[in-house]
Amino acid sequence: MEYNLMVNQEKKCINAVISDQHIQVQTENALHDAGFVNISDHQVLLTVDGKIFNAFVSHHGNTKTVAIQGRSYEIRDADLIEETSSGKKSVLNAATIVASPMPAVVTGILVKTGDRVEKGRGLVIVSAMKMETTLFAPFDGTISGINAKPGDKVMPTQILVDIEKD
Amino acid sequence: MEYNLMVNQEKKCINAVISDQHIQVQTENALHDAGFVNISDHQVLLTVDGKIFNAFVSHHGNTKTVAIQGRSYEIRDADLIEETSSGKKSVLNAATIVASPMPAVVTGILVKTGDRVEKGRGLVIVSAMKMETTLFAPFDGTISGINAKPGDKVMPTQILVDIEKD
Amino acid sequence: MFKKILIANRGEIALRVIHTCREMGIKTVAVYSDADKKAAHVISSDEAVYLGPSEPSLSYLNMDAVIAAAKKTRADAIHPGYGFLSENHEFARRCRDEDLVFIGPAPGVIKNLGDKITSRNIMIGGGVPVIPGLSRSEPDMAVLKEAAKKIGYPILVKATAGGGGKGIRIVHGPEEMEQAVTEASSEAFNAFGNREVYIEKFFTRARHIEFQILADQYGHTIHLYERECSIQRRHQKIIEETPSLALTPELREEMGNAAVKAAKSAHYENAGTVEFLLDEENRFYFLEINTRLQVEHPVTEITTGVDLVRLQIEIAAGRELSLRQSDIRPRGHAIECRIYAEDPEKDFFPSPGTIRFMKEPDGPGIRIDSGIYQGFEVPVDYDPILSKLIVHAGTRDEAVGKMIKALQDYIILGVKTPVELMTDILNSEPFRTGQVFTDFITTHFSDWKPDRDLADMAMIAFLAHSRGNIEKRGRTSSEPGKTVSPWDTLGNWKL
Amino acid sequence: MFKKILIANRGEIALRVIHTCREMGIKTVAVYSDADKKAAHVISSDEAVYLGPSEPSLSYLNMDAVIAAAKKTRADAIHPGYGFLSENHEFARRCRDEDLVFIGPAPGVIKNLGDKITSRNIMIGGGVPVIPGLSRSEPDMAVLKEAAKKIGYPILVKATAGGGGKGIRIVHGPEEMEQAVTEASSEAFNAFGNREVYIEKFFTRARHIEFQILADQYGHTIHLYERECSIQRRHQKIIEETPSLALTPELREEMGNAAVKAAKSAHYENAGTVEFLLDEENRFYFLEINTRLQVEHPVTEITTGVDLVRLQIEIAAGRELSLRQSDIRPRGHAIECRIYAEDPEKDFFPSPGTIRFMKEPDGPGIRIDSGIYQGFEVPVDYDPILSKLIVHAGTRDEAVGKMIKALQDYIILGVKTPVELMTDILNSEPFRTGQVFTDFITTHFSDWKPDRDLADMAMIAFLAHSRGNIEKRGRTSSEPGKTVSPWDTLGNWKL
Repeated sequence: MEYNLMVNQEKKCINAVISDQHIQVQTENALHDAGFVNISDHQVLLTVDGKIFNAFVSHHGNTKTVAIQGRSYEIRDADLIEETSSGKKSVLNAATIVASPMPAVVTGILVKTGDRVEKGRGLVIVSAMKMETTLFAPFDGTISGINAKPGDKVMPTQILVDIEKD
Repeated sequence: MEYNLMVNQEKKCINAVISDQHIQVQTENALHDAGFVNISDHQVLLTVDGKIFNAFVSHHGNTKTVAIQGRSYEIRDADLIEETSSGKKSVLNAATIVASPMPAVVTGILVKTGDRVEKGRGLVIVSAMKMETTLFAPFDGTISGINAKPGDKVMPTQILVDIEKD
Repeated sequence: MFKKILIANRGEIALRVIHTCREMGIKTVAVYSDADKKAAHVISSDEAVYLGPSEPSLSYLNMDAVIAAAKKTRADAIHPGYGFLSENHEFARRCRDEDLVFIGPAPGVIKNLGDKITSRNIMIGGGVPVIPGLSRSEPDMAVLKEAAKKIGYPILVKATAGGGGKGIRIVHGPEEMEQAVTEASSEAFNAFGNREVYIEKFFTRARHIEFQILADQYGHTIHLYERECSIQRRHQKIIEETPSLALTPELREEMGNAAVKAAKSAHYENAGTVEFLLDEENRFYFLEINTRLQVEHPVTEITTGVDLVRLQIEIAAGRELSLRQSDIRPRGHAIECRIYAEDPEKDFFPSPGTIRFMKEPDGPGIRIDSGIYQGFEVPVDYDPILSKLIVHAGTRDEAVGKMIKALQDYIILGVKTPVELMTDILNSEPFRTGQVFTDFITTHFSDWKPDRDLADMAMIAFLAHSRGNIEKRGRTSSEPGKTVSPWDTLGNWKL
Repeated sequence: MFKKILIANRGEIALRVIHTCREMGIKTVAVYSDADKKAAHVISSDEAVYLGPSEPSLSYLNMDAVIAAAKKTRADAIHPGYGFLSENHEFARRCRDEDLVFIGPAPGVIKNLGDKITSRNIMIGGGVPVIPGLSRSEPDMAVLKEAAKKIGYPILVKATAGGGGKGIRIVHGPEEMEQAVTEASSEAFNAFGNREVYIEKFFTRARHIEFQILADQYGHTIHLYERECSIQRRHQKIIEETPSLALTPELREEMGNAAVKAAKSAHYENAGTVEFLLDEENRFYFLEINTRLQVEHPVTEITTGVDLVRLQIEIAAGRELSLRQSDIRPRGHAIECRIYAEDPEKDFFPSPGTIRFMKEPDGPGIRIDSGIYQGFEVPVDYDPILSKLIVHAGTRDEAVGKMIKALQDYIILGVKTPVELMTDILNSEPFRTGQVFTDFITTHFSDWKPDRDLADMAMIAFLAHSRGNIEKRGRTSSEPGKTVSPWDTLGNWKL
């Protein structure tokens, strides 16, 4: 069976046959034969040619974080993502929106609706864990909406300022 | 509301009023007013008069183990127990049955069906974690059934030998 | 001895203090804000008092609320931890006025050492080497430039108040001086309400070496040797160790003596840290005294066998320090890694969130000072430190081996951490050979990306985990024997 | 140095060896039985080989299977841990024949020290004090009684082979001698296939004190001071500490020298333990040498700063011991509590089961050597040891305070453990004052019951937990906002 997985933003197409305690995977350049045991909800023990790979897994939404030997990978089912995200307001193109790079608290709004702004103009100041970051205008335009106020807790998916592009 | 709880084999009748983050409990000799926060599935934080009691909880069946300040308590809802256990083969009276005191492996059967046994006669040897224990006849009688064989893993609820009482 | 101590802090350092208090049979009072209702330090204390909203100025920095909490719970003393009110002389004074013992030096000492020019002059008076510079605020630009010329460029323009990298400019030549002074002065005024700046020599390649000191009320002052803290990001330490590879036994003794001299000159009492810069020619200069417990104090504890918090408490309670300098004999090598909620791939941006899964390393020679637990929501409102991982072994090589293993075994899912970066730092040639300077991260790891060579295994684990969880749901479903097919739930698999 | 080591063991000791191997960059091979497919030692190794069914004789004691596993994975050496094949001279010899390094002493040494009469005679030859007794098997009852009379009653009749408390009888007068010899001899034959017994003096009130030793292939032998192991249940140690309160510096030196002499007399190599009995008059007698790593080795490691497993591996690889006796300078006080799956309220009956919830203490001076994790099913087939909790502090009082706190913070739900009993032991007057003898538990804690004075809080927690979980189910239900009423699911509450 074919799986399309997104591994840290990179699309990987693999073929896998999965049974109760066994997975055979054909990737682009290797064939793996792995035994597996689910140790807990968050831990999978893989055995490949007698070698042990101990994987820790957590999931939030469709993405799973898999940590192996101290390295972590963000993995999601690419097909699943495309479908579920198609209905939502997409925030994929981070270069063209005004959003906090991390969960943060808004500490200042530097513009108001109707203001003309040039690319690079500071719009919003957010603070997280004692670190302040200024969010800049991604292009020239006019502020058509401000969706946050000082004190608000905001997430990276939230668009804080709407700009009508010139 | 009245609750009948079994706390380590001792029946306790208490009155409690429970809201979202608050419990008022009237026990036999005290009135407690406690705030609570569920920290996780296994942890409850109680605050009584500003004092913190950190409780760890696990449950198996109807019984919960509650550990507070390094002490642990086995608690169940007495009403619930009586109802659910009424339909099952009861093994409450441990003095009159032949069962292993702990999960164990049977290492020897010392009698066979039809044998006459006297109280105190060794019937079965079980072993757990390198410790061997002999199970004795609780009364005089005739062996009417043997429900285990060497190598079997047995639980404390399992009756290993049936004896027809004289 | 105190019966009850209020800990005016949160996170791992609050827990660190709670540990020792409990061992000493002293009751603890935690304080908390809205964001910290379920925080680990609250859970682990004997009593807890709510201070106010998450915003630090309304809770952990709110002196009235903290002192009221201590009064209400009848605490004898307040341990301030680090950060927040720990180096606030006004708070220390208010504690004293309210008949609460502030576990730290006297208010006047905190005040003097908090002002860079004052402390610099105290050190000069005590014969402790300071960085070549001007020990006064100088408004005349001509005088300033003249002094700078004598000292030699590059020059650091530095605000006399505050810290945290604010009000600081590097000047490479006289032509940059005027603008730098104006900017630094204005930034300092905005941040600390004080325009004063001064100048000193700037060292492009230096080590940050500090000495732990202990001083009681009876004039006994000792040092507990050094900590090498040169590995920093955004002017904040992330990896510390002791002993420092840069010090010869002679230099160590000389610096230790200077640290004791510095503490004595400032009439220091309780535990503190004397920070030095060590230049490439192994000359050392006084930087500042931190008048509190340091984040990295565990490496000192683990090598000297001393419980610094216990001694802080004993000293504050008026006990005489029974340890003498000759009793302090560090053993082996210790390293600490600070585990922050931040993303080293994205310029160390903070990464608050929920700890979805956590597994700590264990075994010999490993210590963890942690402020989190699985399920805890790391708030955006405070410092991003989650925990500290400390290892101790016979030699530096053994300690590095132990730390790498421990980092690999330290699983924190749900927030980003620099654990992978730290593994690579410890494995790197410059770290292995002790070539650590304050520019270490920018020089060697500015474009760091983790090595993702186990992606195939990760994908297999992804599939196995999905399969396993389906199995499990299948088993607990109402119809025994019937298992949900993975294909029903595992996305849009194509046949 | 070895590239790969197979660890012929399970549980916490297998993990202990894995820790050091990983720090040294040595690959590890775990072995496992059916019961241990998901065991912690398997999860933590680089490779794992299945040995056979859960029954020890078919897996962990199966020499063919273990050696085949080492061959298959191309391991250079085998670390036997403790128990299982660790003191089996035949296994050590087979390893050597198969060109595998057995990490332990030579087969002949293991054999000699495993036989009680042989080892006794070696010690007499080496001038090490032994328990007054007969250093031979004596079939003539008259000679035996004559000897017993000289030694003085009570007398211990003891099988020359084996151990584990089998083939042992206490004799209080000549009239009991004949039956005791017959019984012990028969029991020994059934257990070890060897009828031989001998007699020695029995001490009703004694301490069990042992010395850690290290010896390399080049004749350097040192000791790493003592461990006090008198607190036992069913002849098995449960709490150990170092230093022992019973030893004066002179006696410590004398016993340490005797331990080194004992090891040298036996041509001992690698790490081992010389066990002594210390009677009420502070006379000490050789008991036996354990030719392996001891369960309680961590208290020695934590006070001396030495990694015993690393040294075991280095010695086995032919390295010279660089430590000299004067390098060993123990610091502070260490205590270990063994956490068994057993019920101290029911005569220490084993308590296998699933670890439903687990939370380990952390913070300064705490070490945990653990073989379990949350969700692990503790098998009925093996020794009930789950983990070991070790603390280290400046003084004994501080260590006791730390251990009590750590025990209170060590939550293991799902199986019974002696954690509560241990808290009470550490709090008890006889323990505090160091009055520890091998009869400690029977004398002071035979009818022990936990103090259940927080039953009210426990009931409140029970109700709160039920309520909380219902809330949670409510929140994740398909209809947002609608919460299942607690009364629907929380049993038959009466209004």
